[in-house]
Amino acid sequence: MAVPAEYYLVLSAGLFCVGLFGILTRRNALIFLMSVELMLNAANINLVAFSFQWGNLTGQVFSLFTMALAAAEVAVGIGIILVLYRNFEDLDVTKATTMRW
Amino acid sequence: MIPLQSADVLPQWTALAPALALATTALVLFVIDSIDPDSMDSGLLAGVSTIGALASAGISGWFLVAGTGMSRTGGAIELFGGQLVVDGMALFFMFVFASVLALVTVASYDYLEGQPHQAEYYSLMLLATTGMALMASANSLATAFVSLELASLPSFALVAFLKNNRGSVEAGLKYFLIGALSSSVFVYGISLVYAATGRLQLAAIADVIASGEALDPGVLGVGILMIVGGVAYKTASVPFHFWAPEAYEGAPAPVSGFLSSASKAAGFVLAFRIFTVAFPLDVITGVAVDWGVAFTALAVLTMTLGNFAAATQDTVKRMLAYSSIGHAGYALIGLAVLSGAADQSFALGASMMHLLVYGFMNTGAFLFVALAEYWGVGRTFEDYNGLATQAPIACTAMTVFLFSLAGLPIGGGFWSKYFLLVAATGASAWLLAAALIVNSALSLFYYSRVVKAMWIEEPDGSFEVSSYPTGLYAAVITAGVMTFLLLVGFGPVSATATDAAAMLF
Amino acid sequence: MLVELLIVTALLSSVLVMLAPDEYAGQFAAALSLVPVAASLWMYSVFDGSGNALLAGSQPAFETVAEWITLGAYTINWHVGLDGVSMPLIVLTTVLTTLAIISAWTPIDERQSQFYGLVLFMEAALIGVFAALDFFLWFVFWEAVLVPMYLLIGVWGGPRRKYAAIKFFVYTNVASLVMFVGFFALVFGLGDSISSLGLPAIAQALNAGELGSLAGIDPPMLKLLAFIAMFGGFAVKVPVVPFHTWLPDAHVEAPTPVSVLLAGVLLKMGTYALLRFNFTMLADVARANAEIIAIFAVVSIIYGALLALAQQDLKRIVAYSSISSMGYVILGLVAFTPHGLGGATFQMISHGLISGLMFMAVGVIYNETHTRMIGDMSGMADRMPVTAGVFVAAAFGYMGLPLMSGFAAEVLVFLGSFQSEVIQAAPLFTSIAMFGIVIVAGYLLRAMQKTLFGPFRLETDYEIGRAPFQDIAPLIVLLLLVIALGVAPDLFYKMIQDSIAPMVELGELGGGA
Amino acid sequence: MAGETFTAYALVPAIAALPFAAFLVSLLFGRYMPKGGALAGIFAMGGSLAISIATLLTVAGILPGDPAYHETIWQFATGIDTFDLHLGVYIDPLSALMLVIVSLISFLVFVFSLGYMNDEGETGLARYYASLSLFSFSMLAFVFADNILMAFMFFELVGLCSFLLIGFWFREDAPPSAAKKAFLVTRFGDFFFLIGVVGIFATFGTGLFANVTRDGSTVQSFPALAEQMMNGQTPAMASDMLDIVGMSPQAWITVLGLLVLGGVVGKSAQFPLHTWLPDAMEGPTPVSALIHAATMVAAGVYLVARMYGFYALSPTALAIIALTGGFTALFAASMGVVKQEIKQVLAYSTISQYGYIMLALGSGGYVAGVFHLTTHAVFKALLFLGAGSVIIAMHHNENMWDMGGLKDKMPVTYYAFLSGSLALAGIVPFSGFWSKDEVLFEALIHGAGGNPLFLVAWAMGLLAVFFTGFYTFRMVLLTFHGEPRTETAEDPHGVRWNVKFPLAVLGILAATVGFINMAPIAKLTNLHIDFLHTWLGGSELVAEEFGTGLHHYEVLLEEVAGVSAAYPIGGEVTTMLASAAVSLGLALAGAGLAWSLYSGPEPVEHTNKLGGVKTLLMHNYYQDEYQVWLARDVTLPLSRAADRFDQGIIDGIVNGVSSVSLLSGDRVRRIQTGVVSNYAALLTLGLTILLVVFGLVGGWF
Repeated sequence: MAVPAEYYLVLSAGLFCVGLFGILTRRNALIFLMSVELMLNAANINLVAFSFQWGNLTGQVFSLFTMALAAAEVAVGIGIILVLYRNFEDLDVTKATTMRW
Repeated sequence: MIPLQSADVLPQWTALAPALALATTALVLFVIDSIDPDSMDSGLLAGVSTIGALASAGISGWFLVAGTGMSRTGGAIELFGGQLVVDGMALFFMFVFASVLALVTVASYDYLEGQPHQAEYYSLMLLATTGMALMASANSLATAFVSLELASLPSFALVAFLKNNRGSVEAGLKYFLIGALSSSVFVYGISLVYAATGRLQLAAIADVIASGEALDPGVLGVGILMIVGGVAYKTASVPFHFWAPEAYEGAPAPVSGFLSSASKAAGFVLAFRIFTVAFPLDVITGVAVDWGVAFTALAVLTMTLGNFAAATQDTVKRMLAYSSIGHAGYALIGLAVLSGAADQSFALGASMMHLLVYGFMNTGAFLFVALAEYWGVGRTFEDYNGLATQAPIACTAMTVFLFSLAGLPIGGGFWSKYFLLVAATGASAWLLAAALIVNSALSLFYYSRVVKAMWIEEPDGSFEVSSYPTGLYAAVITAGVMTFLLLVGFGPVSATATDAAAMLF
Repeated sequence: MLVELLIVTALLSSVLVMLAPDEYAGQFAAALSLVPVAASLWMYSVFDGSGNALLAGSQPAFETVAEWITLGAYTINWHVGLDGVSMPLIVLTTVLTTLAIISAWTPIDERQSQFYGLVLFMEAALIGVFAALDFFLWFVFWEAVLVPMYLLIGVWGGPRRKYAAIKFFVYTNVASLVMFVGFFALVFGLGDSISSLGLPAIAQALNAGELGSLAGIDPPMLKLLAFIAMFGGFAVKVPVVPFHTWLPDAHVEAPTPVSVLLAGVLLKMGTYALLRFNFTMLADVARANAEIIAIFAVVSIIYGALLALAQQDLKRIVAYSSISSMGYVILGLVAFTPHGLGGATFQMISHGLISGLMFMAVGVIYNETHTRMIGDMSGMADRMPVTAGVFVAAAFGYMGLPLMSGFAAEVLVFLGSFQSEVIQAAPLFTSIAMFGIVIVAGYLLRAMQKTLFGPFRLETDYEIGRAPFQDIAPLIVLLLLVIALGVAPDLFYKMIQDSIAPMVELGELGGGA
Repeated sequence: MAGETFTAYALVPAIAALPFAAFLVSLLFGRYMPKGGALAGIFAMGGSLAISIATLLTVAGILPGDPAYHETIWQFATGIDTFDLHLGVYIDPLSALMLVIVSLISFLVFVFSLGYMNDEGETGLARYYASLSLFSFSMLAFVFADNILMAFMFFELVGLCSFLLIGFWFREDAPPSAAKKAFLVTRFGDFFFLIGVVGIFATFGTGLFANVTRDGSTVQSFPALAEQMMNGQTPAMASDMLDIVGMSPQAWITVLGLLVLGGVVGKSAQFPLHTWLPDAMEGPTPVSALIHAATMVAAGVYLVARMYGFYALSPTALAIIALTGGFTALFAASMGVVKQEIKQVLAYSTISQYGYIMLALGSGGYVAGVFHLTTHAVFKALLFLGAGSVIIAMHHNENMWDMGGLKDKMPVTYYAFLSGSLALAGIVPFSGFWSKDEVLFEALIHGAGGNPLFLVAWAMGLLAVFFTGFYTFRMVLLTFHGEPRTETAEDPHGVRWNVKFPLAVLGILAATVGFINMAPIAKLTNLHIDFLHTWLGGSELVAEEFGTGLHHYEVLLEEVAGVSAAYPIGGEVTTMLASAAVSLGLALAGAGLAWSLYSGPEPVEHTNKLGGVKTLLMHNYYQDEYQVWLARDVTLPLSRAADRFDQGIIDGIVNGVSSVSLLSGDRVRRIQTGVVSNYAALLTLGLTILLVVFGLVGGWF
């Protein structure tokens, strides 16, 4: 066991934060989507790493599910982003503000 | 009583029949769609969906009466190696989802008149409900996440269903973005809990924590709070509620009703099970985090924000959206008071009852909005002026919904709201009780604004109700009658919910 | 089953009237409402209850118990029954409802079927409030009253009706919630000693000293806090100064028949609940804080009367005077003497009739003149002699003229409170309270002098004539009732005494807390 | 007792019931009846008078029956573990006498009203006769009331009737205003009375005036219980009450007595609550006669006499009664001197005369008080009816300066009026002389017996005699003598039998009724012709069983209240004669002064000679002004201030709470900016706060 488990936690946390940072700072819907993918993968790192740590495969299997769902999410997301572009002629998520308060 | 799912009567897997009925109906709809993709025959689609929904509701109701998965018939039925569980609570919520679905599909028959892609609409709805049904029986964090996504992804599409309507698209976008963010928070939380315990199955997690084998409490604690975040998103609770006002306002009104009632309830059932089974208070307190405190804070903030923001809205639909946030706050009381409750199963049961009643009265209210949209009545309170002179029956139903939402004894909302107050009092949660009182007063104010507009104000004559859509009317009136009947016949609901909740402790 | 019959009849009538055409709704509603009147009078005549329905050794009349809903460890029963306190109130409710319906024939000229339907619905709820012996059942009816009242004020009211209706609605609902929390704190404090939410069970357990602590609050403190919450809640309904401000607005804006019911019956819900809850269940707390409660009562009496003196609107005058009159009820209750408690209960009935009478009389004048401002009219007695005569009779009834029910009620309250050993300086409080009878004479005489007497003067573009018979008839009936009860208070007072006598000693030994 | 043989007592309730029936008949059918319902009233009052006389004769022992009678007629409110309230009849010499007076005067007033109202073509006659009947009903029931609560009830009803009758001409401005004032001022007095009633019930558990037998056991009256309390045998209930109020029996009895006195002062128009009475002249004149002679005003002092056994226990209360009476007698008489309207003069004379009655009762002269009550009832009714006759003649002009010379044109009225005036002024041998003289005599001897306060009151009363003589004859001279000063006075409207008949009856009575108690003659001659004294002394039954006899009072006065007699001028007879001579002298002096000033054919006003005093008197010592000031400039502004406080502060808070809620609601919803990135940021922020707070609390870092 070369790398202590805590390091994976730090790595995944870092990745999670990068994703979060992307969400908070970027306005492009596609980049928003990518950032979410980063965050999901941060979870995957944990799951895979600790699956090994605890000696069961549950985590690894679950990470496969997560990836599949991430893909599905992207599919739905792209669809929504498409209609967004059609209606607002922009991919900027901050432009769609017809409803507020 | 002989258990229904004993070897002699029915096989074990049939306990999932309500969910299976929904899934099957979704597939049937796909088949219909593939046979005739351009069909605009909404009658067939809505009919099939409704039949599926009613079948699901019927089966879950039958199981509830028969005692499937209840302690009196041998306890919860675990399926697929404990990944799913069917017990009273699961069936209770399946009944809620299916009933709401049935109302919504009936109403959609008129609402979607002339819209393309109806088959997709109905199958998405059925799939989302299937996801919710699975959420109700999810017994592991893995199935929880998967079913949550199964419920969420169709919902995103449903909200954005009116793809040429800017509001609908904007709502879909916001719902989707916040939803994606929240689910990544949720799954990250799951990964942290897995990191700390090495388990995903709920009961196993509790065992590990209880045995003291868990890793760093900080990791576990952060994981739990992130799971709190995940369910807060699904239940539209502060601070994960931001999607809700826009999504409910922008979405087609039947979808709003569906989401704000069924989807919210699904979030709650998930929360009930995860927190009482995986992180029981007696195990978790002192080790990682007393989530009761977290939920108390969220409950107070949620009901306050929801009601205060609702009080000054200009449009009815958005007011209902915020009120829906407020009701999430009420339902959270059940979780929040568990630590101090004299009677835990009653406290949790009160939340369950509230969600059931809420399923009818809130869906009904949104469907009335759908009716108004169908007639082309405007969105604001003023636009509803004098509506009662033209549609007295629908307005009576709407009055029942609103006053029931406000907790007046004209609908079942009275019981559930006061039961929640009883639960808060019983746990000596004075803060929650006080918040409930203040917010309830405010809610009375804004709900009665609609009543005032409909009944008291003079119509300005700007519209004429020309037709009375059968489907919408049927749905609204059914919801109204159900809401009223729940006032009189609340006994079985109360007993079932309390019994079902008791199994979690 | 007779109580159920009453409620169901009223509910069914409500539905039927709602479906009736507007032109006949009034007559139809009046005819249907005679059924509860007859039934309640018959019940009165065969009434065989004894004792206080909430206390041990009692035998409520027309009692039924059936299991309904479970609330955790408790059962919510359909439990109704009448004792000497509730029976008169039910008669009051049915009679006043019918008279209010008749008095609505003239002023209500739109959406009649809805109006009368709501009135009948409210009647059902009011009967329920007075008959229920289970907390939650009672609470259902208690809250159910709000809905028709809100609509009745809101739809058929005056210019500021929306403001008044919402104020009434929200204010009284908040009060109910506060009261609710206080009550359930007690229920949970009682723990296992009760298994249902029946009011008798709770009252008896509390008086037997079964109360335990709740969340570290020891029983005496818990009782006090619950008392405050419940008193506050009911004080809004009564209303007790300073929780009264919804009342004048509600009265002024409400159409007259609704004012009649609001003042005549709805306010009694508050005092009835005080009697049942605070003064029966927590009698020891009431005794221990009798002076503070007496101060609330006296302030209500004097302050309410002073406010009435400053008003120009006839309805506002009567509204404020209702606040004043309800103060007597509180004073009588807190005295814990036979005549105090009995007089207070009798005052509920009496004030119900007299304030109804006053509002109706004001309404009849308003129907003809379309103004209620005393500055606007003068010498109305010249044009409306019969109305004026009844108005004078009503006003004197309100002032406590002997041989009218108000006098009997007030004198009994004073007799009871004067000799109270519960209130320190009871004679002083009573004497101050009695000054109310001078002020009430002041404002009512002033109102009469300015509106009824003097040379006739009112600018109208039509001829003001005599009021139609249908307007006058309910007035006469009420007046006769007021006189009958004033001459023979024992018609109700005997059964009231029978029911409140067990309350006199309540809480004397500290309730075991 | 009852049921064995028929006695007049069985009919006693009918004394009140008959006028009540007349009230109902007049109210409901009056407008369809001839004479507007007057006949119903006349017949009813005739019946009442007959039964009253029969009752009187029974008490006197002339008709068969006991000399006193009690019956509970109506259970009012039943209490459990507490006292009951009931209505009952109590007949003893006092109430029997008063019943006759009241029913007689009422009867005559009804007859007179035919002339005053019907013949003058008034409208609203049914209402008039109904009110009048109700008035008689209330007063008669008040008189035979057996307990103080019943007395209070009918006392209040009397107030109602006075309101209705004073405000009879409601289409004008002044009468309703006067009616309101009368009711309000007396209500203010009744406020104290009610406290007293409630206090008496709360202390003694009964309000009975006399010890009676009910259900086979004796129930003691409250004066009897109070007497026991003074003797140290405090009943349990009373001692509880004494503990509550923290007073000695003596002090508490005094307080209760004075509280009841509040009602007396109000109704009997004693200072300072007399202001309503002159205004009450706005009512029809027969009503004034009824109010002043026999009903409302008499009710007050009758009440003192009725519960004399209670007052006799408290020297303080007695002294206050005497002083109030003496002061009022003088005070009112002085105002009567300058009035210009005939009814105003009579009004002030009424106040003054009731002052005498109070003076008598206060200073221990029970018989004198009742005597003056009797004579005054007769001569004041006469004077008012006489004035009414004059007013008819003068076409409802009441100003005496517009009259003059009516003597020859209306002789019946004149001679009757003169008889009444002589009685009022106290000229021998008219009735007023005998009674007033006895009043002053009693005050003098009891004052001399060691109570200087009585002497002060006596002095004031004595001085008032002079003023009385003056204003009485000023009135007579201005009205009837001299030359007619206006055209109306030259050709007055004639009056019919229905006016003359009551005047004649009363005129004769005014001259003669004094003979029932000629105390000075009796003393001088040792003949037992002081019939009233004997009458009120009552039989043994009255004195011992019921406890309302004169001798009992005298014992109480002497032993408990310490009122004793002394004769400053020689013996009893000489003192009595001296006293009579002085008062007669003063009356004659007053009359003489009036004669000298106003006797000529063309009398002129002399009031200006009084200078500043005239202004003071014309303004009635500014009593009205300060009471109006209290009502209009103190109470009303106070109520308006309360209203502003209520609207501004209390309601302001309520509305403020709702505004603040809505405002904060409006702020809260601004969080929802519509920009999804902000949502994500806020969501993250929320989650971070949650993590940080729980992390810090849980010690994860």
